[in-house]
Amino acid sequence: MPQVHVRLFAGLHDLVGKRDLVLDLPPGATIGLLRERLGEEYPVVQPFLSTLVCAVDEEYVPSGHLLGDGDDVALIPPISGG
Amino acid sequence: MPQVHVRLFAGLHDLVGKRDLVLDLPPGATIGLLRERLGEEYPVVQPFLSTLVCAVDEEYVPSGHLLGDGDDVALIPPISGG
Amino acid sequence: MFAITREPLDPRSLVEAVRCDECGAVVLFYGVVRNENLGRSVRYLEYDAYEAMALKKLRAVADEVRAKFPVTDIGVLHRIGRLEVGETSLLVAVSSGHRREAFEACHYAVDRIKETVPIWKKEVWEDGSEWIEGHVPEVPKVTGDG
Amino acid sequence: MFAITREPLDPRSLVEAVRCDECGAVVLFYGVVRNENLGRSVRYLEYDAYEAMALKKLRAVADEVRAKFPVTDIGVLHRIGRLEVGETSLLVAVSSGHRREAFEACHYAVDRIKETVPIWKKEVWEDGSEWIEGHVPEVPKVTGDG
Repeated sequence: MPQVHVRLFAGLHDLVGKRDLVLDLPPGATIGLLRERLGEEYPVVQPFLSTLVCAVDEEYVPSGHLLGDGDDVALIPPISGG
Repeated sequence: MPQVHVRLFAGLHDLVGKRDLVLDLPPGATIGLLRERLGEEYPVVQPFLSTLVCAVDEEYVPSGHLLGDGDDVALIPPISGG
Repeated sequence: MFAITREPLDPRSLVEAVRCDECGAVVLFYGVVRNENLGRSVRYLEYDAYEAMALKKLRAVADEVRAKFPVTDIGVLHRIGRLEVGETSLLVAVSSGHRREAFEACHYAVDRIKETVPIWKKEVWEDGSEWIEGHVPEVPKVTGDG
Repeated sequence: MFAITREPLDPRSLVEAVRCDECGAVVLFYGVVRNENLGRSVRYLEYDAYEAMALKKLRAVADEVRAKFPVTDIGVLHRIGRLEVGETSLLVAVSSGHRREAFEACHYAVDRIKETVPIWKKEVWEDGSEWIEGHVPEVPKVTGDG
């Protein structure tokens, strides 16, 4: 059962009140499933999911990306650097 | 009889060996005439005349510009600042 | 030279890092904290970043710029944490033989930084604050290892 | 801030002079002495200028830029005299609300400086030297007072 490390930034960090989470996911879980689970476990995150993208090991990945045990997943709301 | 002050820069300064000249010109003299006179009095300047433009009182002027007594004329070879 | 830092940015050392004896031009971009955005008066900004990934993405932008433009070098510094009005949040320096490439490459680099680098800014006003939602980064259609 | 000077140029004071609290972007251009031009190895450059007119023309370029682009401010420093490889001959700084105008206006300003400002450079090589002939300035068809 893959366990993933989830990083939170900016508004998500403020809303959830944590910089990091650990999520247990079923085998064969994708980024898409992780997003659903997040919305269920942290309803405050729900409104952000539509514009959120994810990065695994510091690279942006699509919703279909398969997650493995120990993966490092970052939740990336729309960026505004510069 | 208009007497004009002539400023020399860059290659012209090197060739003529002076930073300033005074030229006596006939009444009604234009920049075009001044250029001719310069070529006659300073033959080393001759090869530069075709690409030379002139400024009077710190503004570029055309060949037909009429010169008056005491005018300040700068000889401007092709520029290369920056 | 690439960095994500909480310290004030030093333009001189960045320009010195990208300059070389073959370079005729350096273009340096300063992103500066404005006192106003969309009609609201800004007191200060707070920047957050996924620092390791942001640094990696800055380097990726630089690689993209080097592949696309005949430039000699590029360097980027991005400050995070609290920044006051007038302070510099971003410096991008590009050196090249001639000026056209330096201008075009530097502009392109700033655009790509804003599109790809995981950094966020919160505007703090007299009466509230908000994390600014800018670009949704492009995600590859197919994952590298998926 | 506009100057023709024999002293090394100070980018920091120029940027500070053009920056303002409404500005989100500053673009700073450095013209730098290259070690090579058209295949010849350059030892150093010697710049000459018609100083009073050059200063006037720098201000005219700035007026042109302000009329053409929505920029906040522009400043230009040009160094003359002897400059070694790697030294900065020209600094052009443009500030504006947003980056696009700052990039475009700064690039335009550098182009116009090279087309209109009476400054000349001599390249000095190991085995000789030459005053570089660049642009023939455009002359008005009819003189103002002629």
